[in-house]
Amino acid sequence: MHIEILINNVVITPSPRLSDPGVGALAEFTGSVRREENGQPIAALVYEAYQPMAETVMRRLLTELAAKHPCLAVRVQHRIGIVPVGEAAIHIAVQARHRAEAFALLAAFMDRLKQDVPIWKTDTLPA
Amino acid sequence: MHIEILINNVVITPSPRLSDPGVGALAEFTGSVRREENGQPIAALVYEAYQPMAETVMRRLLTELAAKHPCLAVRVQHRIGIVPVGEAAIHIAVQARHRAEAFALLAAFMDRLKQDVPIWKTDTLPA
Amino acid sequence: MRLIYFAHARRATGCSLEELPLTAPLTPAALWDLLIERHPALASLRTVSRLARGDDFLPADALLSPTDEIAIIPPVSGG
Amino acid sequence: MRLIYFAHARRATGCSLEELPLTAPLTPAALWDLLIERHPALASLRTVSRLARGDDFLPADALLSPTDEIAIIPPVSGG
Repeated sequence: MHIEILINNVVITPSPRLSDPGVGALAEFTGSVRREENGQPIAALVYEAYQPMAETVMRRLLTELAAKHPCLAVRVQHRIGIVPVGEAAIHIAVQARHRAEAFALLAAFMDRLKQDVPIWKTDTLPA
Repeated sequence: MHIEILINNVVITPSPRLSDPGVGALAEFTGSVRREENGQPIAALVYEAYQPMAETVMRRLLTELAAKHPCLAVRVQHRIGIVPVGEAAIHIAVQARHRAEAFALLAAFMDRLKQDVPIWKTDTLPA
Repeated sequence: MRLIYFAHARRATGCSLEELPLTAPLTPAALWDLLIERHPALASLRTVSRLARGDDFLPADALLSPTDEIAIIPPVSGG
Repeated sequence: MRLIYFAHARRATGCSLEELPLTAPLTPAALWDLLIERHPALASLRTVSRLARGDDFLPADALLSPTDEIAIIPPVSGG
Protein backbone atom coordinates (compact mmCIF):
# COMPACT_ATOMS: atom_id res chain seq x y z
CA MET A 1 0.00 0.00 0.00
CA HIS A 2 1.32 3.42 -0.96
CA ILE A 3 1.39 5.76 2.06
CA GLU A 4 1.85 9.52 1.97
CA ILE A 5 1.86 11.54 5.19
CA LEU A 6 2.10 15.30 5.48
CA ILE A 7 2.15 17.08 8.82
CA ASN A 8 2.78 20.78 8.34
CA ASN A 9 1.27 24.25 8.56
CA VAL A 10 0.05 24.34 4.96
CA VAL A 11 -3.62 25.10 4.17
CA ILE A 12 -5.41 21.91 3.10
CA THR A 13 -7.12 22.30 -0.28
CA PRO A 14 -9.04 19.78 -2.43
CA SER A 15 -6.71 17.49 -4.32
CA PRO A 16 -7.55 16.16 -7.78
CA ARG A 17 -9.21 12.75 -7.73
CA LEU A 18 -6.70 10.22 -8.95
CA SER A 19 -7.46 8.10 -11.97
CA ASP A 20 -5.55 4.88 -11.28
CA PRO A 21 -7.63 2.38 -13.28
CA GLY A 22 -7.29 -0.21 -10.50
CA VAL A 23 -9.05 2.05 -7.98
CA GLY A 24 -12.78 1.60 -7.67
CA ALA A 25 -13.31 3.44 -4.40
CA LEU A 26 -12.00 6.63 -2.83
CA ALA A 27 -13.12 7.32 0.74
CA GLU A 28 -12.20 10.69 2.21
CA PHE A 29 -12.54 12.44 5.53
CA THR A 30 -11.99 16.11 6.16
CA GLY A 31 -12.06 17.36 9.74
CA SER A 32 -12.57 21.10 10.09
CA VAL A 33 -12.45 23.57 12.93
CA ARG A 34 -15.97 24.35 14.14
CA ARG A 35 -17.02 27.79 15.37
CA GLU A 36 -17.33 26.59 18.93
CA GLU A 37 -15.29 24.43 21.28
CA ASN A 38 -16.86 23.23 24.52
CA GLY A 39 -19.78 25.59 23.90
CA GLN A 40 -17.59 28.71 23.58
CA PRO A 41 -17.22 30.62 20.28
CA ILE A 42 -13.69 30.43 18.94
CA ALA A 43 -11.69 31.93 16.09
CA ALA A 44 -9.15 29.15 15.68
CA LEU A 45 -7.56 26.07 17.20
CA VAL A 46 -3.83 25.57 17.63
CA TYR A 47 -2.39 22.13 16.84
CA GLU A 48 1.00 20.75 17.77
CA ALA A 49 2.70 17.51 16.69
CA TYR A 50 5.64 15.49 17.97
CA GLN A 51 7.58 15.11 14.75
CA PRO A 52 8.74 12.69 13.44
CA MET A 53 7.10 10.29 15.91
CA ALA A 54 3.61 11.32 14.75
CA GLU A 55 4.45 10.40 11.18
CA THR A 56 6.07 7.10 12.16
CA VAL A 57 3.11 6.09 14.31
CA MET A 58 0.66 6.93 11.52
CA ARG A 59 2.65 4.88 9.04
CA ARG A 60 2.79 1.95 11.45
CA LEU A 61 -0.96 2.12 12.14
CA LEU A 62 -1.79 2.27 8.44
CA THR A 63 0.44 -0.69 7.63
CA GLU A 64 -1.12 -2.70 10.45
CA LEU A 65 -4.69 -1.80 9.40
CA ALA A 66 -3.96 -2.57 5.74
CA ALA A 67 -3.25 -6.19 6.65
CA LYS A 68 -6.90 -6.49 7.66
CA HIS A 69 -8.39 -4.02 5.14
CA PRO A 70 -6.25 -4.22 1.98
CA CYS A 71 -6.20 -0.87 0.23
CA LEU A 72 -4.08 0.57 -2.57
CA ALA A 73 -3.07 4.00 -1.26
CA VAL A 74 -3.57 6.33 1.68
CA ARG A 75 -2.80 10.01 1.95
CA VAL A 76 -2.96 11.81 5.31
CA GLN A 77 -2.56 15.55 5.70
CA HIS A 78 -2.63 17.04 9.20
CA ARG A 79 -2.27 20.76 9.56
CA ILE A 80 -0.49 22.10 12.64
CA GLY A 81 -0.12 25.62 14.03
CA ILE A 82 -3.10 27.99 13.96
CA VAL A 83 -6.10 26.56 12.06
CA PRO A 84 -8.91 29.13 11.67
CA VAL A 85 -12.60 28.23 12.00
CA GLY A 86 -13.98 26.71 8.78
CA GLU A 87 -10.59 25.43 7.65
CA ALA A 88 -9.49 21.81 7.59
CA ALA A 89 -7.20 20.40 10.28
CA ILE A 90 -7.06 16.96 8.71
CA HIS A 91 -7.75 15.29 5.39
CA ILE A 92 -7.46 11.56 4.79
CA ALA A 93 -7.94 9.91 1.40
CA VAL A 94 -8.06 6.12 1.07
CA GLN A 95 -8.05 4.41 -2.31
CA ALA A 96 -9.06 0.77 -2.70
CA ARG A 97 -10.49 -1.62 -5.22
CA HIS A 98 -13.85 -1.62 -3.47
CA ARG A 99 -15.60 0.63 -0.99
CA ALA A 100 -15.84 -1.78 1.96
CA GLU A 101 -12.07 -1.85 2.57
CA ALA A 102 -11.71 1.87 1.98
CA PHE A 103 -14.39 2.79 4.54
CA ALA A 104 -13.16 0.21 7.05
CA LEU A 105 -9.55 1.38 6.93
CA LEU A 106 -10.53 5.05 7.07
CA ALA A 107 -12.81 4.62 10.09
CA ALA A 108 -10.33 2.42 11.96
CA PHE A 109 -7.49 4.83 11.27
CA MET A 110 -9.47 7.80 12.60
CA ASP A 111 -10.18 5.89 15.83
CA ARG A 112 -6.54 4.97 16.31
CA LEU A 113 -5.33 8.45 15.36
CA LYS A 114 -7.31 9.88 18.26
CA GLN A 115 -5.72 7.39 20.67
CA ASP A 116 -2.13 6.95 19.57
CA VAL A 117 -0.78 9.68 17.32
CA PRO A 118 1.14 12.40 19.20
CA ILE A 119 -0.75 15.42 17.89
CA TRP A 120 -2.58 17.81 20.19
CA LYS A 121 -5.03 20.67 20.14
CA THR A 122 -3.09 22.87 22.54
CA ASP A 123 -5.07 26.09 22.46
CA THR A 124 -8.26 27.76 21.37
CA LEU A 125 -8.16 31.35 20.17
CA PRO A 126 -11.34 33.12 21.29
CA ALA A 127 -13.69 34.67 18.70
CA MET B 1 -30.64 18.76 6.16
CA HIS B 2 -29.74 20.38 2.88
CA ILE B 3 -29.88 17.85 0.00
CA GLU B 4 -28.48 18.34 -3.49
CA ILE B 5 -28.79 15.59 -6.10
CA LEU B 6 -27.35 15.64 -9.60
CA ILE B 7 -27.88 12.78 -12.05
CA ASN B 8 -26.47 13.69 -15.43
CA ASN B 9 -23.75 12.96 -17.98
CA VAL B 10 -21.32 15.58 -16.63
CA VAL B 11 -17.74 14.61 -15.66
CA ILE B 12 -17.37 14.57 -11.86
CA THR B 13 -14.53 16.80 -10.67
CA PRO B 14 -13.33 17.67 -7.16
CA SER B 15 -15.49 20.34 -5.58
CA PRO B 16 -14.07 22.92 -3.21
CA ARG B 17 -14.36 21.92 0.44
CA LEU B 18 -17.07 24.03 2.02
CA SER B 19 -16.27 26.24 4.95
CA ASP B 20 -19.55 26.38 6.87
CA PRO B 21 -18.27 27.06 10.41
CA GLY B 22 -20.85 24.63 11.85
CA VAL B 23 -19.39 21.71 9.91
CA GLY B 24 -16.74 19.68 11.70
CA ALA B 25 -16.76 16.63 9.43
CA LEU B 26 -16.94 16.01 5.72
CA ALA B 27 -17.12 12.37 4.63
CA GLU B 28 -16.86 11.67 0.92
CA PHE B 29 -17.06 8.67 -1.33
CA THR B 30 -16.05 8.53 -4.97
CA GLY B 31 -16.83 5.39 -6.95
CA SER B 32 -14.82 5.04 -10.15
CA VAL B 33 -14.87 2.69 -13.10
CA ARG B 34 -12.18 0.02 -12.74
CA ARG B 35 -10.26 -1.39 -15.68
CA GLU B 36 -11.98 -4.74 -15.39
CA GLU B 37 -15.53 -5.97 -14.87
CA ASN B 38 -16.12 -9.64 -14.02
CA GLY B 39 -12.46 -10.33 -14.82
CA GLN B 40 -12.61 -8.86 -18.33
CA PRO B 41 -10.72 -5.69 -19.33
CA ILE B 42 -13.07 -2.86 -20.20
CA ALA B 43 -12.85 0.66 -21.59
CA ALA B 44 -16.00 2.07 -20.03
CA LEU B 45 -19.29 1.32 -18.31
CA VAL B 46 -22.64 2.65 -19.44
CA TYR B 47 -25.07 3.83 -16.77
CA GLU B 48 -28.77 4.53 -17.11
CA ALA B 49 -31.20 6.11 -14.64
CA TYR B 50 -34.98 6.26 -14.34
CA GLN B 51 -35.42 9.97 -13.94
CA PRO B 52 -36.95 11.57 -11.92
CA MET B 53 -37.72 8.50 -9.80
CA ALA B 54 -34.02 7.95 -9.03
CA GLU B 55 -33.72 11.45 -7.62
CA THR B 56 -36.94 11.18 -5.61
CA VAL B 57 -35.92 7.84 -4.10
CA MET B 58 -32.47 9.22 -3.17
CA ARG B 59 -34.04 12.23 -1.50
CA ARG B 60 -36.47 10.02 0.41
CA LEU B 61 -33.67 7.67 1.55
CA LEU B 62 -31.49 10.57 2.69
CA THR B 63 -34.32 12.18 4.63
CA GLU B 64 -35.13 8.86 6.30
CA LEU B 65 -31.47 8.17 7.17
CA ALA B 66 -30.97 11.71 8.48
CA ALA B 67 -33.58 11.06 11.18
CA LYS B 68 -31.20 8.45 12.63
CA HIS B 69 -27.89 10.11 11.66
CA PRO B 70 -28.44 13.89 11.82
CA CYS B 71 -26.22 15.63 9.28
CA LEU B 72 -26.14 19.16 7.90
CA ALA B 73 -25.86 18.64 4.15
CA VAL B 74 -25.53 15.92 1.54
CA ARG B 75 -24.54 16.21 -2.09
CA VAL B 76 -24.89 13.25 -4.47
CA GLN B 77 -23.63 13.28 -8.04
CA HIS B 78 -24.25 10.21 -10.22
CA ARG B 79 -22.95 10.26 -13.74
CA ILE B 80 -24.95 8.44 -16.42
CA GLY B 81 -24.15 7.55 -20.04
CA ILE B 82 -20.66 6.35 -20.92
CA VAL B 83 -18.19 6.56 -18.00
CA PRO B 84 -14.60 5.71 -19.08
CA VAL B 85 -12.22 3.67 -16.93
CA GLY B 86 -10.57 5.81 -14.22
CA GLU B 87 -13.41 8.33 -14.12
CA ALA B 88 -15.95 8.70 -11.34
CA ALA B 89 -19.47 7.30 -11.68
CA ILE B 90 -20.58 8.59 -8.29
CA HIS B 91 -19.51 11.13 -5.71
CA ILE B 92 -21.22 11.63 -2.36
CA ALA B 93 -20.29 14.31 0.15
CA VAL B 94 -21.83 14.36 3.63
CA GLN B 95 -21.31 17.26 6.00
CA ALA B 96 -22.04 16.96 9.70
CA ARG B 97 -21.04 18.41 13.03
CA HIS B 98 -19.04 15.31 13.90
CA ARG B 99 -17.59 12.41 11.95
CA ALA B 100 -19.68 9.55 13.41
CA GLU B 101 -22.93 10.77 11.85
CA ALA B 102 -21.26 11.64 8.57
CA PHE B 103 -19.71 8.18 8.15
CA ALA B 104 -22.88 6.39 9.31
CA LEU B 105 -25.14 8.25 6.90
CA LEU B 106 -22.72 7.85 4.01
CA ALA B 107 -22.30 4.08 4.50
CA ALA B 108 -26.03 3.49 4.99
CA PHE B 109 -26.90 5.55 1.94
CA MET B 110 -24.46 3.60 -0.26
CA ASP B 111 -26.05 0.32 0.88
CA ARG B 112 -29.57 1.54 0.14
CA LEU B 113 -28.53 3.10 -3.15
CA LYS B 114 -27.44 -0.30 -4.38
CA GLN B 115 -30.81 -1.80 -3.43
CA ASP B 116 -33.43 0.79 -4.16
CA VAL B 117 -32.34 3.55 -6.52
CA PRO B 118 -33.33 2.92 -10.16
CA ILE B 119 -29.91 3.33 -11.75
CA TRP B 120 -28.26 0.58 -13.74
CA LYS B 121 -24.96 -0.39 -15.31
CA THR B 122 -26.43 -1.48 -18.61
CA ASP B 123 -23.32 -2.19 -20.67
CA THR B 124 -19.58 -2.61 -20.60
CA LEU B 125 -17.52 -1.31 -23.50
CA PRO B 126 -14.62 -3.71 -24.12
CA ALA B 127 -11.02 -2.44 -23.88
CA MET C 1 -51.52 1.31 -19.74
CA ARG C 2 -48.09 2.64 -20.62
CA LEU C 3 -45.14 0.41 -19.73
CA ILE C 4 -41.57 1.62 -19.36
CA TYR C 5 -38.78 -0.96 -19.56
CA PHE C 6 -35.30 -0.34 -18.16
CA ALA C 7 -31.94 -2.09 -18.45
CA HIS C 8 -32.38 -5.89 -18.58
CA ALA C 9 -36.13 -5.51 -19.01
CA ARG C 10 -35.59 -3.37 -22.09
CA ARG C 11 -33.17 -5.93 -23.45
CA ALA C 12 -35.70 -8.71 -22.81
CA THR C 13 -38.56 -6.90 -24.53
CA GLY C 14 -36.57 -5.06 -27.18
CA CYS C 15 -38.43 -1.84 -26.38
CA SER C 16 -38.40 1.05 -23.91
CA LEU C 17 -42.05 2.04 -24.07
CA GLU C 18 -45.12 0.01 -24.83
CA GLU C 19 -48.86 0.78 -24.78
CA LEU C 20 -51.01 -2.04 -23.44
CA PRO C 21 -54.75 -1.70 -24.17
CA LEU C 22 -56.59 -2.61 -20.97
CA THR C 23 -60.21 -2.19 -19.95
CA ALA C 24 -60.15 -3.03 -16.24
CA PRO C 25 -57.87 -2.58 -13.23
CA LEU C 26 -55.51 -5.46 -12.50
CA THR C 27 -53.03 -6.66 -9.89
CA PRO C 28 -49.23 -6.69 -10.30
CA ALA C 29 -49.36 -10.50 -10.62
CA ALA C 30 -51.93 -10.29 -13.42
CA LEU C 31 -49.85 -7.65 -15.19
CA TRP C 32 -46.75 -9.83 -15.02
CA ASP C 33 -48.76 -12.75 -16.50
CA LEU C 34 -49.78 -10.52 -19.40
CA LEU C 35 -46.28 -9.14 -19.94
CA ILE C 36 -44.62 -12.55 -19.94
CA GLU C 37 -47.20 -13.80 -22.41
CA ARG C 38 -46.16 -10.96 -24.77
CA HIS C 39 -42.41 -11.13 -23.94
CA PRO C 40 -41.39 -14.62 -22.74
CA ALA C 41 -37.84 -13.36 -22.07
CA LEU C 42 -39.24 -11.32 -19.15
CA ALA C 43 -40.02 -14.52 -17.23
CA SER C 44 -36.57 -14.74 -15.62
CA LEU C 45 -36.85 -11.13 -14.38
CA ARG C 46 -40.22 -11.49 -12.70
CA THR C 47 -39.09 -12.62 -9.25
CA VAL C 48 -36.21 -10.14 -9.02
CA SER C 49 -37.86 -7.05 -10.50
CA ARG C 50 -40.22 -4.49 -9.04
CA LEU C 51 -42.96 -2.36 -10.53
CA ALA C 52 -43.13 1.37 -9.96
CA ARG C 53 -45.84 3.97 -10.52
CA GLY C 54 -44.71 7.56 -10.47
CA ASP C 55 -41.90 7.63 -7.90
CA ASP C 56 -43.15 4.68 -5.85
CA PHE C 57 -42.42 1.00 -5.86
CA LEU C 58 -45.72 -0.89 -5.86
CA PRO C 59 -46.68 -3.40 -3.17
CA ALA C 60 -47.99 -6.80 -4.30
CA ASP C 61 -51.55 -5.80 -3.32
CA ALA C 62 -51.62 -2.59 -5.39
CA LEU C 63 -54.37 -2.16 -7.97
CA LEU C 64 -53.18 -0.89 -11.34
CA SER C 65 -55.46 1.23 -13.48
CA PRO C 66 -55.61 1.04 -17.30
CA THR C 67 -54.44 4.68 -17.41
CA ASP C 68 -51.35 4.13 -15.22
CA GLU C 69 -47.77 4.52 -16.37
CA ILE C 70 -45.90 1.55 -14.90
CA ALA C 71 -42.11 1.12 -14.89
CA ILE C 72 -40.49 -2.31 -14.80
CA ILE C 73 -37.46 -2.01 -12.52
CA PRO C 74 -34.97 -4.88 -12.77
CA PRO C 75 -32.33 -5.23 -10.00
CA VAL C 76 -30.49 -1.92 -9.73
CA SER C 77 -26.72 -1.57 -10.01
CA GLY C 78 -25.83 2.09 -9.55
CA GLY C 79 -22.94 3.55 -7.61
CA MET D 1 18.51 12.34 30.27
CA ARG D 2 16.77 14.77 27.97
CA LEU D 3 13.04 15.25 28.55
CA ILE D 4 10.64 16.64 25.97
CA TYR D 5 7.30 17.99 27.19
CA PHE D 6 4.31 18.39 24.90
CA ALA D 7 0.93 20.13 25.21
CA HIS D 8 -0.44 19.86 28.77
CA ALA D 9 2.87 18.52 30.02
CA ARG D 10 4.65 21.61 28.70
CA ARG D 11 2.03 23.78 30.35
CA ALA D 12 2.50 21.92 33.65
CA THR D 13 6.30 22.21 33.63
CA GLY D 14 6.63 25.56 31.89
CA CYS D 15 9.28 24.16 29.59
CA SER D 16 9.65 22.13 26.40
CA LEU D 17 13.06 20.61 27.01
CA GLU D 18 14.84 19.74 30.19
CA GLU D 19 18.14 17.99 30.99
CA LEU D 20 17.99 15.66 33.96
CA PRO D 21 21.38 14.59 35.35
CA LEU D 22 21.16 10.86 36.05
CA THR D 23 23.82 8.30 36.82
CA ALA D 24 21.92 5.00 36.57
CA PRO D 25 19.15 3.44 34.53
CA LEU D 26 15.66 3.74 35.94
CA THR D 27 12.10 2.52 35.35
CA PRO D 28 9.26 4.66 33.99
CA ALA D 29 7.70 4.69 37.48
CA ALA D 30 10.93 5.97 39.02
CA LEU D 31 11.21 8.64 36.33
CA TRP D 32 7.66 9.83 37.00
CA ASP D 33 8.46 10.06 40.73
CA LEU D 34 11.45 12.25 39.92
CA LEU D 35 9.55 14.42 37.45
CA ILE D 36 6.63 15.03 39.82
CA GLU D 37 9.03 15.96 42.55
CA ARG D 38 10.49 18.66 40.26
CA HIS D 39 7.12 19.67 38.73
CA PRO D 40 4.21 18.90 41.08
CA ALA D 41 1.73 20.04 38.40
CA LEU D 42 2.64 16.91 36.42
CA ALA D 43 1.00 14.70 39.04
CA SER D 44 -2.46 14.87 37.46
CA LEU D 45 -1.03 13.82 34.07
CA ARG D 46 0.81 10.75 35.32
CA THR D 47 -1.96 8.17 34.95
CA VAL D 48 -3.17 9.43 31.57
CA SER D 49 0.18 10.12 29.89
CA ARG D 50 2.67 7.85 28.16
CA LEU D 51 6.43 8.00 27.77
CA ALA D 52 8.09 7.60 24.37
CA ARG D 53 11.65 6.96 23.28
CA GLY D 54 12.40 7.62 19.65
CA ASP D 55 9.22 6.66 17.83
CA ASP D 56 8.02 4.11 20.39
CA PHE D 57 5.74 4.29 23.36
CA LEU D 58 7.45 2.65 26.32
CA PRO D 59 5.97 -0.29 28.23
CA ALA D 60 5.85 -0.07 32.04
CA ASP D 61 8.74 -2.55 32.32
CA ALA D 62 11.13 -0.61 30.06
CA LEU D 63 14.51 0.43 31.43
CA LEU D 64 15.50 4.02 30.72
CA SER D 65 19.14 4.96 30.28
CA PRO D 66 20.67 8.26 31.49
CA THR D 67 21.49 9.09 27.85
CA ASP D 68 17.94 8.56 26.56
CA GLU D 69 15.74 11.27 25.11
CA ILE D 70 12.28 10.69 26.59
CA ALA D 71 9.09 12.42 25.47
CA ILE D 72 6.16 12.92 27.83
CA ILE D 73 3.01 12.33 25.77
CA PRO D 74 -0.20 13.56 27.39
CA PRO D 75 -3.53 12.33 25.95
CA VAL D 76 -3.53 13.11 22.25
CA SER D 77 -6.25 15.13 20.54
CA GLY D 78 -5.42 15.32 16.85
CA GLY D 79 -7.80 15.04 13.91
